[in-house]
Amino acid sequence: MRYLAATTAAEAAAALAAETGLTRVLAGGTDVLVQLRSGLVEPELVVDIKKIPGMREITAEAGGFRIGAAVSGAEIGEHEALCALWPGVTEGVQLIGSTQVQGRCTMTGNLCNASPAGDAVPSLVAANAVARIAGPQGERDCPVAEIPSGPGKTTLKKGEIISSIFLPARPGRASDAYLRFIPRTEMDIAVASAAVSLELDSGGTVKTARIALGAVAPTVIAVDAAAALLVGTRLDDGTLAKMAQACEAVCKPIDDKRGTVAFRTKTAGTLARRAALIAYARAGGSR
Amino acid sequence: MVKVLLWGSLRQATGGLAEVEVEAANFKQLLDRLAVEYPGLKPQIARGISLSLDGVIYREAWFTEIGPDSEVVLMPYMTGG
Amino acid sequence: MTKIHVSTTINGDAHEFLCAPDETLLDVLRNRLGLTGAKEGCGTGDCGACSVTVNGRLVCSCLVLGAEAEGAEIATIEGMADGDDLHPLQRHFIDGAALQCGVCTPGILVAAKALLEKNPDPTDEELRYWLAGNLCRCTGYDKIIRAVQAAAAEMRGA
Amino acid sequence: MSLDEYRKREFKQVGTRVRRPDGVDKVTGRAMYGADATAPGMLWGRILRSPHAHARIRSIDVSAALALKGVKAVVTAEDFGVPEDDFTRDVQDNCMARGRALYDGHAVAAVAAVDQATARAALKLIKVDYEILPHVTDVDAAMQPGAPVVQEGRVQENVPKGFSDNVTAHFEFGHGDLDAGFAKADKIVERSFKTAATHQGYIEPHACLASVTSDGKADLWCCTQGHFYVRTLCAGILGMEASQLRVTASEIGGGFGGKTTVFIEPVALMLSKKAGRPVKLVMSRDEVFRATGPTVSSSSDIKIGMTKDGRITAAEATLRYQGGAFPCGTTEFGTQAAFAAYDLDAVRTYGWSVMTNRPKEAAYRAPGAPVAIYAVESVVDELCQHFGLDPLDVRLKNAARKGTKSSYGPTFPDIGLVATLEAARAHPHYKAPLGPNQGRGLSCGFWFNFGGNTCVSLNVNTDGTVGITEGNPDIGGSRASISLMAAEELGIPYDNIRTIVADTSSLGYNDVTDGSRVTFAVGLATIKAARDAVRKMCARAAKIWGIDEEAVQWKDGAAVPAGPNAGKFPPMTLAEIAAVSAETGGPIAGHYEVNADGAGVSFGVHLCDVEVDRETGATKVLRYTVFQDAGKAVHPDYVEGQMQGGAVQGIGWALNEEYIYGEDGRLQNPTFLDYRVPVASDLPMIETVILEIPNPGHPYGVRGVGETGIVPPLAALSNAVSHAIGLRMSELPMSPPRILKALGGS
Repeated sequence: MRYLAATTAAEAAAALAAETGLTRVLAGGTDVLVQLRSGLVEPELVVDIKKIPGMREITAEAGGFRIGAAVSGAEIGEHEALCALWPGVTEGVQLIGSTQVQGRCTMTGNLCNASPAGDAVPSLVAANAVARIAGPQGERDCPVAEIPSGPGKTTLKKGEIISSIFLPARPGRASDAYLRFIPRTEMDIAVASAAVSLELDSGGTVKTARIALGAVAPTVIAVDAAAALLVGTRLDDGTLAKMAQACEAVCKPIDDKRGTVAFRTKTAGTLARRAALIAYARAGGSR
Repeated sequence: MVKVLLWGSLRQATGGLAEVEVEAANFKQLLDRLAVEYPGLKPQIARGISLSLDGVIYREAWFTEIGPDSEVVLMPYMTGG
Repeated sequence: MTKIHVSTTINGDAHEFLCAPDETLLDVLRNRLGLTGAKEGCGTGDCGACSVTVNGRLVCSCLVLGAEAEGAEIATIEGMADGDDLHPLQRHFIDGAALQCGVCTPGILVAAKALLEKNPDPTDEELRYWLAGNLCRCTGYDKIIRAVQAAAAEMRGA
Repeated sequence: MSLDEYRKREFKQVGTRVRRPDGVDKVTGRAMYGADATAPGMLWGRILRSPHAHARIRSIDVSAALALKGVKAVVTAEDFGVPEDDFTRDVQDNCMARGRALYDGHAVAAVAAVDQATARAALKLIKVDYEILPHVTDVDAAMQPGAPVVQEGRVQENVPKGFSDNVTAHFEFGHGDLDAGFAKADKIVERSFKTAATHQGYIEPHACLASVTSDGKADLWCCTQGHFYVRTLCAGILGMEASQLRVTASEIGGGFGGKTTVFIEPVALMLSKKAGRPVKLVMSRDEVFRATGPTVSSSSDIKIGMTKDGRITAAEATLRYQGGAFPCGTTEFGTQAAFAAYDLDAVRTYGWSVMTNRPKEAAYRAPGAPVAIYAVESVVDELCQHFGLDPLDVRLKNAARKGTKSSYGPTFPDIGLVATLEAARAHPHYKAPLGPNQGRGLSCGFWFNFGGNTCVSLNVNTDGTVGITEGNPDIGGSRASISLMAAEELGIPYDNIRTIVADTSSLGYNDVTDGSRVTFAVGLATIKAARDAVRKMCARAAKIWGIDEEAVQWKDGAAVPAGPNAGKFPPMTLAEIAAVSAETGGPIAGHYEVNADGAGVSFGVHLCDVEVDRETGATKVLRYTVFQDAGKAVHPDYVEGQMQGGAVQGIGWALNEEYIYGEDGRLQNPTFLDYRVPVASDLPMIETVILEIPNPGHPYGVRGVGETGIVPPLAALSNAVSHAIGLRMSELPMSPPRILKALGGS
């Protein structure tokens, strides 16, 4: 294995493109090092992107924020303006691993690890976040929702790395929330998760809604049918129950050591309902 | 003679008796007599037997004295975590 | 594998070492530098026994490559006491019997110190969540929580 | 040996909360654990493990590994002999598979190389030709005739016909007429239970450093609960003389029973012997889960009859334990312990030991008792619920006490159960109000405790300080307790004493640190060694004063004339006697060797409040209180620590910890990520109430406290959850999917 601490995105992309063997991009390393340790993954080249300018920065842009690919969860949690604008996204990132893992893990890494259970991903999908990708052919932007293509797989092409993720501006009465279920209170992988992003009108009625579920399908999934049910409502119990059912209807989870199909399905609906209420309250709604 | 209470699954070695009497003044003599009079007990004696004497458990002390009126109960050899 | 030369600062002292590209900071500390205070309990970031700080940030050293230490400031349990003067956390851990076997203790002390530097007056709940990545199998955490709070109170001058 | 009668006394130092002697080392990172030692020219060992649950090993080709630059030795089962006795052979076969891999993770070969990377690379070059065999991992399935047989020829004479050869032993305990008893009952509850296997979960993986020299001498440094026993096992396996193998116990990063045997030590010794260099062998966490320690999993049927006023009329339990791929040494204890808390006229327990294709079970804190008592205490709770009776009243009404014929045979001497139950009833926790979806559970717990082989030396230094040499790894502060007892006996300050754990060449045989024995047995031996030293110091003073030895006695750390007739001499302190020891006959030391008995059984009661989220099945522990009889708490901090630690391990067992096997017989969750031990944020404070009902078998009244604490949480939690959700739970762990399913929510 070779280790390269790239100093520009172009250098990183070129090195990754040129390597014929297995490669890994190292940002926080909280997934990559576990893979190395397991012995199941033996990359020829690991490219550390933390020394690339901008990778560790959060910058305001067009009323939203651009978050460098190597910004750690802890750094995101300490950014008050970002947390105020996208509380669901930032709480999702901050649920990854322990305090120690927070010191290193990144939102982009969580996305590129492409686990359907990644805690950062549902909120990003619900937020319509956009990834900026650097590659051998230059830069391109891509909705976060289109990055994962299956467990452990992404749509990124050889040599491409995500350099940042952009979270757009929000109107006044808008917010989001993320909830996951784990058997303990910390240190687990989500058994099911839900992110809800809402915009309200001045009267507190839902104007737009996005819902994304984690750990219930091969990738994080946006549930537009469920979200549509919320629009035009003030989240009355009947609406929430229907929304939860709509969420359950699209779940296609697996049975494994972390949870059963039935449990994941039921819990995804429960979490979506609870997350919707939190997002609604955060957006200034009152039922 | 000492009355010795056996645990249930040892009864098969004593013709169904849950309590047997042997001549013994200490634990060693007790085990030796049991092995002679009830040879079916030998495998368990080899695996290990502890002794409860008047409610106090002795793991292996051969020369623990046993009085004629003592309560003697056999137990599987004790270990722990 | 060609080894990498790394210059770093550990507990305030300059260090240089050679390490393999895939070698973790934990292995470097323990096997190359003789700093065995950080322990490997899992090697996958799930137990916190290898906690150190890198540039002031609490991390699991098993999830950091040695090569990444280039130019960094690292603090380990070995640097926590000032000579013979134990850090208040260390004293309160002894006085409050907050350790039994002690193998998780270095990681917990490093983690607790990082918390108190950020939040000198944590609630029990904040403290428990902060330390959730530090497994202790002996104590049930009760005396650990009490000892950290006692140290925090002393450090606040309360 | 006659028992050391307890005598009531006022303690000056015992019972105080002194600083432990290893504290500074442990808070500064200086303490040396198993993986922290190095040696000149040291190699790194690594073990190749079976990926199959059950497979015949047709051949192992190590030639490519041996040819790799930097590889210095490869070891397989062929390097070892075949021990004659079953016990040693099982231990050896568990360390290195002979002919057949019996479980996922079973060691099949090992290498020693110049560095870890080379050792890892070498393992990949070893070619093992496996013939995969059918496997079985479930206890009930393994008992059925026709189940894949894990090992042939292991069935004991006590097993009735009609079962699979996996059933290796059968036990029956109890007394009285069950039919008559059940006929008197107003209500009989029969219920079956299942519990998953759990792991001791110590944070320090097994690690050792072995050095065998060409003249046949060997040194072994390892983390273990009992280095003398490690010596016995390793010497037996390697065909060495005990005198040539010196084992030194490192500081130990937790054991809980799991470090009472060997897993890697014989392999490291063999690698070192073949390579001619020291070899360090450290397990990964994955190896720890796959190849060491787990406790039994169980399945059980409980039947208890009760009158409407709460008297138990008859009780019966059938307990089936699987202990992995070798005959299990846990069944008999659980089978004896099941009804220990009750005074019963008619009781019967049946135990079955079963082999499966899982790792060989190792002891785990009160082995066998937690799962048996979980099932019993659940049914007692259900009966209390049925009659609307207070569960503490019912337990008091049926409590075992002095004179009770125990369910396992002996008549109890002084025991602390009633006092413990009364303490629980008087505690504010028991009367505290509960909110919606909350429930309170309680359970009794029991463990036998024992003493065992113990050898202690106590050296009086010429400057008036004292060094104690003992042979039991200190797993939770025992050096502090031992120094305290010596300080009490000698009448000198605690700080003037230092207790160390010596290597196997320094003392006679010491049993493993297990059975909650150390504070009891090593404490007893230390007190006796101190008395031996005191007798010698009195003799020196007598010589100096020119009076008879009998005319001198020891008081407050000094020799004094026994009475006015002995003469008028000022007290001569320990330091003063020590200072002139060279002039009065040479060094002064006390010794004591004993196979200690009379440990005294231990009872505890746990109270627990939980809240269940009915939509997700998640359980939150709100409040937890432990009541336990310690006999005498020598160092109360560490007694509380045992109670708290045991409780939390039990909480983990009850709620989330479990070995999960796939259809392929492979362990699915060999990580701390998915083997879910409780984390700090899962728990409330664990309140403790120490009771002190002196053990008549110890001079200070000490009882072991280490194990009982893990017994009650399983049922306390299960009863609390059952009350909170209004449904009886009967399977552990009560993971959220299981609770939600019971609630019909999924």
